[in-house]
Amino acid sequence: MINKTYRTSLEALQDVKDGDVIMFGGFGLAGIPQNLIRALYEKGTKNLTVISNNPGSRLGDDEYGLAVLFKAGRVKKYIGSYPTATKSFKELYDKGEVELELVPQGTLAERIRAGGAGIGAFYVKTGAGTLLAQGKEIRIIEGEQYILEYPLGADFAFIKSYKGDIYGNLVYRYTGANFNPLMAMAADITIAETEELVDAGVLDPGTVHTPGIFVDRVVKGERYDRWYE
Amino acid sequence: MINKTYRTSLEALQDVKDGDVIMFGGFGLAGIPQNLIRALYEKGTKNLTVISNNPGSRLGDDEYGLAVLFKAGRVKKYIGSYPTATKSFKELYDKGEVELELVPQGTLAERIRAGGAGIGAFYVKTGAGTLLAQGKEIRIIEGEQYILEYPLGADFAFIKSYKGDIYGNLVYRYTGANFNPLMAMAADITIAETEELVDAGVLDPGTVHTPGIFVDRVVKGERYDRWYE
Amino acid sequence: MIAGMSEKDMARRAAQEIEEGFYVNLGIGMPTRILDFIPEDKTVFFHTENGLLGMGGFAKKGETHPDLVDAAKQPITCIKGASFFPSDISFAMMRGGHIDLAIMGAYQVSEKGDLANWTAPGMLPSIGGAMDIVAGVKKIIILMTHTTKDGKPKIVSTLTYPVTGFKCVSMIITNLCVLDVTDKGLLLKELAPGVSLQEVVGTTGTKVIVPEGF
Amino acid sequence: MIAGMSEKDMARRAAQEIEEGFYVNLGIGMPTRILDFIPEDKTVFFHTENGLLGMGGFAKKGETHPDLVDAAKQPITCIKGASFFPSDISFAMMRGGHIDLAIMGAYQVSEKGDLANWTAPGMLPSIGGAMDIVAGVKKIIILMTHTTKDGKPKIVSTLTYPVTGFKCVSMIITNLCVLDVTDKGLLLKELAPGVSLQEVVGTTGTKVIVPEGF
Repeated sequence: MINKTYRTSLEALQDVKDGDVIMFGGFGLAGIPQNLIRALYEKGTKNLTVISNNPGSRLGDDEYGLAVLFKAGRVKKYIGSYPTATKSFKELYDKGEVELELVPQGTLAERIRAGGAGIGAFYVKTGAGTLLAQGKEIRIIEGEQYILEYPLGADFAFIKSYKGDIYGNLVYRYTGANFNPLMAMAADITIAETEELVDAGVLDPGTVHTPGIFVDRVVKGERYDRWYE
Repeated sequence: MINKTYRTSLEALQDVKDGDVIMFGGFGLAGIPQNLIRALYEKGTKNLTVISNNPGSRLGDDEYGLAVLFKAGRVKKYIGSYPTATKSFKELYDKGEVELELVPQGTLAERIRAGGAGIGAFYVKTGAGTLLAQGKEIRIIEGEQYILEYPLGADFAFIKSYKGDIYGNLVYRYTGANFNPLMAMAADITIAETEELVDAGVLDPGTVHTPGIFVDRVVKGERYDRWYE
Repeated sequence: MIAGMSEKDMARRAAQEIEEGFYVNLGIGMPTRILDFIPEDKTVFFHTENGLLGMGGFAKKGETHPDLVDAAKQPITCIKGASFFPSDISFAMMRGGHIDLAIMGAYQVSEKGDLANWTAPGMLPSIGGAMDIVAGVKKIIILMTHTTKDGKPKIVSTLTYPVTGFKCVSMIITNLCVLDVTDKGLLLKELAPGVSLQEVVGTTGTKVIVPEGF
Repeated sequence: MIAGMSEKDMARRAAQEIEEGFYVNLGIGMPTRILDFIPEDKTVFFHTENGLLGMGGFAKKGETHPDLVDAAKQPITCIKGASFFPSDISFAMMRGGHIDLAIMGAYQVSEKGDLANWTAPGMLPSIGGAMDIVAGVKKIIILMTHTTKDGKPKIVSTLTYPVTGFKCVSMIITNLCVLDVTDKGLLLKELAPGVSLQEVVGTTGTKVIVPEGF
């Protein structure tokens, strides 16, 4: 009897350690693993490398999602596409307290997919000739300039689904998928929090977005904040 | 009012011409565009380059699917992973009447996806050091040998779905997806035949497998053969 | 400072470039106002790079969902015939040449159609999807004020801001005019109501080709 | 020719290598017989490269569907908790190192674990997913007869058939014995009932390391 579920978010991530590389699904606040983020904050893990489209989100004067980890000084390096999403990141960056690897959003998605799919490296036109191509290998393919991009991997991926079953099969909702299914493939250990947890056989096999093979642990999220009225 | 539907398979492919490169979805007989294949046979188009996992399928003494095009001498080149699926291909090949580019199945899928996703080229370990790597560029990445693979494109992709709407959104069934969603992305013109044709808004946006942007024409398949008892 | 078109008028003008059945990506900010000027009977599929084709308008209070947002993280709705997908597929649509049109803002555009719209010297850089868009979308239209707030030209001979993409812009719509980017340079296509040719030429940092009739 | 284990016994022996919760790809032919020897209470996810995790058994007459087949194009069923996906994701599972175990046939295996199982000199070549499997699956077990039909060794010092992959095989199960592929060479692990050490050594085309106790 296989059952990948954990009782609490904190138990699900008990073996995360200082210095780990962690991918976090989500775009803005859509599809972020908010319970795993809270649990990781409680646990106090530090010196993290965070891979995520944005380092948290700002709504009005408040910051949500990953911002809590940055503000608490737990992150030494951030890899993503949209660091200006929060003021807290900018403050740390200006003080030289966090390292930044800026990656175009589509290249970020593709590098993560490559990490999960056994692609050794790939060429894209995105960014060719710009500041973001500095130090990258160039190749001319059919008369156009491409740059070489390498895969991204991680010790853990923290992802979020709408529905999940005990085998780790996941279904996302609306724009909640975004980077989640890619990160599920790319990390050594993938932990999925899910709004609804169901038994094997409840999800229609044809509508599963992330097959359970890519998911090591599943936990029913303790609390789901809604940020919009 | 956008409506991508055509009245018949023959009308949907009226502008295919001799010498075109055509991708055909399907694995074995699952998910093959059987009505488009029949219509293309009727139309008489020749000198085709066919990209498909297998050049038709053999069940008992009979051959189905793409075999009809090969037998009629319409194909000058075949790119795929499993040419031994039919006797008719072997006969043509032995007589030197068809050219073969043999591609490992996973590399075939990835090259087609690359063609649709704007990836200029990519590295995989698959086939490194074997006969299928002959003439291919080698790169050592983290101590392991990879070979460089280029994208595949086509003039047309002929694909098959279970359900499709008038905008070209498609849903596949069981193992009927296989190469279909990838080919939809990779060809200049994608024609989808579908078992059931529905109006816009009938399909749940969260269960659409191929977004309509990748599909230019949709036709309700005239006849669906079932090959198994 | 010369007024020319309002933001609303600029959005209305840009909306005219959107054809029936187009797949369109709208940048954050002013371009999202274009949504208000698409006629009800015109089918257009708006793409948001976070994973939706068929964005509707913004969601009303009480009808928002935290998992349904646009690229600017605003709560939105979706139309009949929409579809959701993960980020790799969303960017395959852009980089792979499937999106018909993107309409974005800019810091600078050069006479060759080079674009600078992702960062400025001294800023914390963010890139989002801007470079992916210019790497593959079939047509790029820039919607921006003709000059900076302090009256400096944003349309220039050579970019001084960091480049997003080279030779990627097809058309520029500003409060003063509409310009086509051609092999020969920037071609004046329309003047905004009440704006003179001299005003356009005087506030453009490079040569403008003026056809007969202006 | 020495009989040793029947095909059924070989499949039963191979089934023992499959652990609870494993994601497993079975090659066409003899390996599919392993399905018959997985206990009801053991959860195993069988992968078919045409896009299914959680293959059940073969479909009965009247319960087949043309869109539900395995990699050998046979009509099949699926288990509770199965999932379907396109070919790129299916091969990402293999090449990306997510499948725990693949059990395949072979023409030849070398003492280093090099594998030849895709084509033979003079044959029309077909490759299917064989090279993708050996490029990424965590563990490869070969299930085959110890010798060719005319008694020639299939386990050799160096392959003479075209290579599928290098140093990729971990274990060989034949009708005569079970061998582990180690850094030092092929290590005898088990003899089939009624088979002598001399029979194994005499029909193997390279050195077999025989631990004490045999």
